[in-house]
Amino acid sequence: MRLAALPAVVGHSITPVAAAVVDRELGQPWGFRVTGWAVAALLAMALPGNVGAAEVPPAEKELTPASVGQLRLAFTFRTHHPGPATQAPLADGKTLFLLTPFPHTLYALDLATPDATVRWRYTPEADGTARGRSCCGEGQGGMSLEGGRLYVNTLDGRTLALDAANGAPAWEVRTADPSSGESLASAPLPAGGKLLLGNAGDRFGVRGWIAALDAGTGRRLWRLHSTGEDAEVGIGAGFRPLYPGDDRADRGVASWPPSAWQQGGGGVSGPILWDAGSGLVFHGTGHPAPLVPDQRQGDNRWTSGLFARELETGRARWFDPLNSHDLYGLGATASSLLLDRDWRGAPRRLLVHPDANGHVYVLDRGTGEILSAEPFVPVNATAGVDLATGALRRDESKAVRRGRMTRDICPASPGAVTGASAFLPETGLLYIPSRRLCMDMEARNANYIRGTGFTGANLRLRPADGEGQGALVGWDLEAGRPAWTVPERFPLSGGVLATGGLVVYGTLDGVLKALDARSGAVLWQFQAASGILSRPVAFRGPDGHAQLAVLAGSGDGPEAEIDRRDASAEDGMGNVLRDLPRSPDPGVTLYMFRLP
Amino acid sequence: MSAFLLRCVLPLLLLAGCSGWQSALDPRADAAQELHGLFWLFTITCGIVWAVVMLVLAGALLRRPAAARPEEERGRAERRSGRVVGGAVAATVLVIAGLTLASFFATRGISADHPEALVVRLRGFQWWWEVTYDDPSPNWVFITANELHLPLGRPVRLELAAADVIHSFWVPNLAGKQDMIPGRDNVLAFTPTQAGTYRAQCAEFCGLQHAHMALQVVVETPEEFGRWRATQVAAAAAPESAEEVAGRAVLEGKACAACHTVRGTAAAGTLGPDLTHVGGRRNIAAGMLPTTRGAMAAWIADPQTIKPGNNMPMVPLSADELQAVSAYLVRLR
Amino acid sequence: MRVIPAALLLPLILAGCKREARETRLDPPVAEALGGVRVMANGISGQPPMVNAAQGEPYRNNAYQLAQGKRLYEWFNCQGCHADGGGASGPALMNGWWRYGPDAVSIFVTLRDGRPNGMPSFRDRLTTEQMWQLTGYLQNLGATVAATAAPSRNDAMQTRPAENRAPAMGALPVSPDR
Amino acid sequence: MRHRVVADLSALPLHGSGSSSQTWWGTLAFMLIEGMGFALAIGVYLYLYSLAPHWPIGAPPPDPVPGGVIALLLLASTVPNLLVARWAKRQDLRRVRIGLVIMSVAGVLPLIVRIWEFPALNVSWDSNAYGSVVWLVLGLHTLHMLTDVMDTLVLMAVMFSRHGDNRRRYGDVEDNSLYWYFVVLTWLPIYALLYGVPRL
Amino acid sequence: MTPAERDLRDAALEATEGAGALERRLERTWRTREGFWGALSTVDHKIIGRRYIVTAFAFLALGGVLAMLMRLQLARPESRFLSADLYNQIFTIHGANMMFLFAVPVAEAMAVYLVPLLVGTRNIAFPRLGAFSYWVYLFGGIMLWVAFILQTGPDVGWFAYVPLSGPQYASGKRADVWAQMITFTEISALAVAVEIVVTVLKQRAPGMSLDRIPIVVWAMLVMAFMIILAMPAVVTGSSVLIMDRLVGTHFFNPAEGGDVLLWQHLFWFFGHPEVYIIFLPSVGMLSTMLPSFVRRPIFGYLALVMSIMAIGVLAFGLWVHHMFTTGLPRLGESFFTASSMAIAVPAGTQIFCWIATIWLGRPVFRVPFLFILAFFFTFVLGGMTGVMVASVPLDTQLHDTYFVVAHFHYVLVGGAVFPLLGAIYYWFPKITGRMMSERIGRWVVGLLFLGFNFTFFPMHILGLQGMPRRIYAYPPELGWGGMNLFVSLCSIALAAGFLLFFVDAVRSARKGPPAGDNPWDASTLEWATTSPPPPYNFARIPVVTSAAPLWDERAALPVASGLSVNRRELLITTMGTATPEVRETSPQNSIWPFWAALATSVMLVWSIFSPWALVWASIPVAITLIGWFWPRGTPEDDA
Repeated sequence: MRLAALPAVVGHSITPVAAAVVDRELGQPWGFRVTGWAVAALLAMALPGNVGAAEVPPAEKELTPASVGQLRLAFTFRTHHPGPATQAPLADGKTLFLLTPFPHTLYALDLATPDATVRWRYTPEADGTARGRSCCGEGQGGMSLEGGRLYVNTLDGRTLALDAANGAPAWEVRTADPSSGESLASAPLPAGGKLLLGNAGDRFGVRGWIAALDAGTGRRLWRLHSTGEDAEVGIGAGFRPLYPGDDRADRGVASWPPSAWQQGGGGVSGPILWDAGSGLVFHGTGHPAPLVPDQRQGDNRWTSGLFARELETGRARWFDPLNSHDLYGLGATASSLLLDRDWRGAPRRLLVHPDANGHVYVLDRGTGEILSAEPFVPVNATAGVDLATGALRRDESKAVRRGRMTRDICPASPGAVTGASAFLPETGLLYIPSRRLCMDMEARNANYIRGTGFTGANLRLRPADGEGQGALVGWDLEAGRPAWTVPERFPLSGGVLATGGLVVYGTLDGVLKALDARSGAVLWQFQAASGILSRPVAFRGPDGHAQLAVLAGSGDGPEAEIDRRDASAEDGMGNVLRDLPRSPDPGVTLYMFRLP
Repeated sequence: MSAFLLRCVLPLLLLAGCSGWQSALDPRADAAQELHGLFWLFTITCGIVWAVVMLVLAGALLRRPAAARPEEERGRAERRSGRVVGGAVAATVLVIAGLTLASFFATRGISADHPEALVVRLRGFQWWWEVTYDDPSPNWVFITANELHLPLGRPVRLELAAADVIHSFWVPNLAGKQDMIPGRDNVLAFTPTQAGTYRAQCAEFCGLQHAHMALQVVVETPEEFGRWRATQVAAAAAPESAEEVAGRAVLEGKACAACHTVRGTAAAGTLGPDLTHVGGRRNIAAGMLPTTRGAMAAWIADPQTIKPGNNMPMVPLSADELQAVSAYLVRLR
Repeated sequence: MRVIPAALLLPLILAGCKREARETRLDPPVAEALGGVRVMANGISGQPPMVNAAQGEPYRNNAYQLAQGKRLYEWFNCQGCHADGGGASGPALMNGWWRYGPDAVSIFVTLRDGRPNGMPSFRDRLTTEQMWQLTGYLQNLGATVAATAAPSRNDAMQTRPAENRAPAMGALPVSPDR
Repeated sequence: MRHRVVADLSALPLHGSGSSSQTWWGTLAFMLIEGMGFALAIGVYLYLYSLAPHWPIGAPPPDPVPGGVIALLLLASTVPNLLVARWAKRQDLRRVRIGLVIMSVAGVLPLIVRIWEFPALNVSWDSNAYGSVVWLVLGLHTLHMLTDVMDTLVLMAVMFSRHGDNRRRYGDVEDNSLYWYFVVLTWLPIYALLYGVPRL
Repeated sequence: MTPAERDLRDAALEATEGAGALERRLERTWRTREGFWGALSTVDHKIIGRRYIVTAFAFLALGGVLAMLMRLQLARPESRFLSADLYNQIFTIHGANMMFLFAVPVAEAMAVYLVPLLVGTRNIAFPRLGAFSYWVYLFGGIMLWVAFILQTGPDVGWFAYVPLSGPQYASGKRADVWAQMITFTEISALAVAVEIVVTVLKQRAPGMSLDRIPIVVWAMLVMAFMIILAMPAVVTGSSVLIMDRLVGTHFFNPAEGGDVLLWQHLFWFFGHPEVYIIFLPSVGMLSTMLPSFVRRPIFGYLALVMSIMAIGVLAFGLWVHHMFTTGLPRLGESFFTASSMAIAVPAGTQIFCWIATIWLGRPVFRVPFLFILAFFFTFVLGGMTGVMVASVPLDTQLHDTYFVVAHFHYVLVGGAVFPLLGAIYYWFPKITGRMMSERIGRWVVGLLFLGFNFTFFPMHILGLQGMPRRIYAYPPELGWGGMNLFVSLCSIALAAGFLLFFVDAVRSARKGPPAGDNPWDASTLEWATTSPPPPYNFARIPVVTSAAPLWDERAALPVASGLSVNRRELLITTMGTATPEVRETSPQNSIWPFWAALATSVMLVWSIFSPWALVWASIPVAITLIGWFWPRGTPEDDA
């Protein structure tokens, strides 16, 4: 409906490019190319009757609202990997790096050649058991690039460094233990000669931690937990508690029933941010385990909140308990942004954090003080945030108790936002890929068996009132309210790219969209052959033309083995994704677009 | 008449002499005391009524009315009987009204809820009891099973819930019973007035092993209670002897850990009773066996013979393993 | 005249006895024999122990054993990973698709030894009897036709038709690629 | 024991109608039983309603149109129902036959509409207790409609057979008509309940 | 058939055909055909009633065997005689069997047999429904017991509380068997209730105005109305239970908006009236028997009738007293305390009237009267404990203990079974034409009375000592062993009493001394005809002139003539004054009720396994029902 009404063109841009794509079979286990014809055929299957004509503006090299219509598919790169692709590709001008989901293969594609030949390929050793550890829309490892080195976290708990030029491994260390349910979900962060990374595994009752490795050797410098005694958490003299109560000793133990903190979750599964200026790193902690709150009375420090730590020692500076005694398994690991700008008339160093609980938090990142917290999706589980205590005003009727069903909790686990948001200074808008979902939650007894799920909740998701299960929210940071929203039929899972007056993101049903960053109007869209769970990336190619790359692959192929007749499948997503069309080609595929 | 004596007086004597650790006639808390008084009020009143009725009936049977009486005399007798019957009905109404009022006031006397009561949460499982002591500071919250300790003289508020089917919590010596109903919350409040050990038993049919679902209530001085509570909050004692170390290894490595928690070890299952201080409890298997090393070993070796149908499986263990794990468990005081 | 009802009754009696009996205790030698599955080299399928057939496959046909299996399915966190229709980290078990084979031996071996893609071994967490109970239940969970002895719904959140309503056949449409 | 004849009953008429007919009383007794069944089903509905924080549970309110059509059809059917009873009282065989044909149609029509009413409830019986109870109430009423339509059809067949012209049969027609009123009258409160309460 | 034959009346018969012609003609019209099919197709209320009574007592005996097994198990602490599983099945089936297959059916059975005779009519109303009712009852009972033999006996208690009986915790088909057994019993009970209501209201002998109706008939009428109003509740309950278990509805699932207490409300809304459904007929039978043994009319007829009605009404207002420990709001509980205790007033009124009757009369100590005395002793005691359990606070101690077991056995055995056994001794001569043994009867009374009281009185104390109900074992250290052993030993005396009763009944039915028409010199109409009564009950319909017609018309019973003799014909009278209104035909024998019952049974049993049974198996049900109602062209159909 919305798609058909728009002037944006889908597919017509393919044919000229397709001729340029070389039909060549590489004979690799996971990757080979398809011809443009095949892509066209797939697209025709996926999106019939949606080709319109549009005015083609004069060629530009920059990606802007004016030029976006001219984006042409340059090539596609199919890996045939069945898993969900959550990690965005990386580009350094000449080379594009691509990390497939677990079991990982790392590709380096040469952008200088017209058909982007594979420069090198690296397949780390894989521990198959880790496949059963990835979960709940969390990522499957990740990579980052710093100083000609590629740092990779694998899902099965390895961290390795490679030479970006030739893929030669520099070092590899074991950082997480998959047999306990632990995994690495996000990319390591190179910061000041160190490599920061955190574990995932809240659902398995794994105790969360963040660690710093020596970027040169992989040696562990420090590792600090999200639960436990102060020494283990890194709370000491430098810690400035924000709220009364948190100044007491060993809150990571005392705010739990005896021993419960040992399986308490709070994994650092989201991105870690580094503020070089202040020498602080910021990270969210995951939800406490298990989901059923009755088995973990108390505030459950230091889970479901934001930490500021000193890079050198890891010692905590402040902690903001966003979801104290997290009732709904939300965690606070959604990605944040560090912004230096005027806030209500004065310049401030801000940390902006759209949280899973449906509020955009604006914090002073030096002190942790919450400046504002306003909801960006329908929220009924809480009635706002008390800025004085940082606590959510909870609605008692939405409390979760063992043996009971609580209906219509908005937002739903795993949260109102899972992908990365983006900000454009020129518009002053924050672009949040939101999930407009509510849930029925039934708390059950959670049984701890090492290496198996430690959850204790049945979830059944359902769309929130209003249009769509997702929306791209253009959030006016200053005003604390949405400037506009673009409703989406399915919840948004991947991140948002904001560049040059454009907002680009992909959807679960495989549409890559570019919006006008000011108005939210859809300027361009493209139907991929599979759902998009990752963030698109834009960069300037070796030829100086703007390029746009996105990794599609929603992992809903036969290997996913989800039966959506079960409303609790995929943590309740089964209930809302029943009418999600199956991907014509579920494998992980890179789509590369280029301005001519 | 001797039959009357035998059948009515003797049982009354029996009743009067009834005491025990699971008896409604031996009240040891305010609520049970109130009910005890009410019980005797009802019993005596009803006994008198019953005796009067039986006496009148006996009179009617033993009476030898004249074979033939004049019509008018018969009529008089009818009318007189009518008045007597009317009077008896009126007396019934009065007695009934009195008893209704008495029970109404007794209810009011019992259901008083105290703001400073000790809050204990009880959950009924097929076929055991989970006991959770609540506390404002979460690290003082602890879970135990099948044994309830209460401080003497302090009001207690038991929050009752069911984990599976309906159970009913009943300590006759302390209070009347209250059902544990899935999807509903019930509360039982009373104040123990005498120290001692009492037995509670599930009173609502709850399946195969309904008969073996008991709980012990230990009423002790506040000091003793405080000590007990401090012990319970602590993690399990570390094993000392080699056998105990081996026992802990069995507990952690075998199926035990999948269902039971022993805080301080890797065992953190929540399906069965918390065993952190199982050695300090008087009984195991919901009141079936004493906590001795032999009974513990017997129970682990063959729970399905001792309590058929209960949810504890027969875990195949070697003789050494069985020895070790039972030695370890009874040491967990 | 009298023979016919008797003849009708006899199979009923035999079927009924097996389906509804409640054997709460398995003799240790039998339990040990039940563990004696012989698996093919690839770890899929094989020969079930004779004692299972000799007992009349109680774990597949007996209502009590199936109910036990259903209880264990939730208690031992199968549901946490697999839900019924596929969890956040495990494949669906109700759709009749089995990565490692649908027969009892394959499922039993999966439970006992684990599988390379993340399925942990429950060898030291479940007894042989429990693994058989779970195996029987899982076969019913993924069955296309509901057995008479199959369990009913739980007193819990409604997520799908219960086992005794043949979920894999289902009231809901099945997409053709399944 | 010796007898003395004090009365002769030969002059009494054979078969009565209305309150002097056994079947009339029997029909009334069955209506009482089934009315109790309806009352209990409605009671269950209201009981669950009183417990639920939100009603309807997890579903939009039902669409009242098909049920409304049925209500209109049922109300309209009372006219031929009245007539057929009157004709039966007059023992007018031809008209009773026509009337029963009309009543059969009038009974089948709402049953056909009911096929659309179940989906219009917007909830499945296995979704939650609300779904269960609305299906129960509607199913119970459908069962009564179905049985009475069957009854009407059989009666119609009897009236077209050689057994038709008989005072007992006419009495049966009257009782059947009485029962149809019961079916119609029970629908009205049920309709109000099913479609009104979720909109309160 | 000539026109004259078609309308042959008895008025002119004896003049034309001589003495005995009337009886011959009536015999031919009303008789039951011989042979197997004749037995299956009979609609004679006496034959059906007799079968009903015999079947009910057979179930009593079976239930008694179960009781003895339980006592054997409980004789020692931690006994391993029965497994927990078997014990649970046994106590469930004992309760369900006694309530649903004995107590209610036997009350109906007595009504089916006695009511037409007591009101002076030739057959019960809708006799084919009566035949259907019996077969459904029989098949339901057989289903339960066959299921028990197949290890599918319900094990969830006769009250089948959810969630224990619900889809999750009651695996297999055991609970479904219970629920469908309920449906069987309810169908048969409702059918009989309708028959009784119509028979009493419309078929009374001319002159039997409301104030001349025997009290037992009043009791049966109130019972029938109570069945009509109470049984739908348990049918609703058991149906939705099966739906929860079979098709996944959520009536009792708290997670999806259902409620487990809903079951208890539904069940006890039926379950409490059920107690009075059992109790009232016995009260009625007692009131009707009593005058024969004190040689005077009952004292306080009006008060007794009003009491029966009051009990019937109040019975519906106190179901919650079975739920006092479920944590319902206090105010509501107090209301139900008051209403529960209020029922003691009409019950007391009855007791006082009976005592006054005895006081004013001259007792004759025959066996039925001895049963009445046993009733007084035990029932009044049970009533007193009833007052105790009606009090909310006391009930929290007494509920679900052996105190309650004792209480309701006192009420049900003392209040219902003792009068019933008296009634069997009393009406046995009418049913069989032979007397039961007075000598053995005294032994029976003695054994039952002593055996019962010694068995059940100690249970009060056991309950107070903390022994809960429904436990298959108890630990030795609680000290319940001695008293339990005593109880178990005494129960042997009780069982011996019942055994002796059965022996006496079987023996007397064959060899007892012939009774004659009216062996007790009783006053009600059933004694006006022969023993056993002829198929047509009365050659001529009696005309009633007083409440004790046989005492007040000793010389010759006034009767009315003029009903057809070659066609089954009844007299319909007005509801209030019993003035003759019309003649009405009564249906011929038919095999169709049997087939319909069979088809219904198939449907109900099948629906345990598949909901589609209600679709497919309803087709044979419909066919058999059409066969039942389709006119056959008999004189009864076409007149």
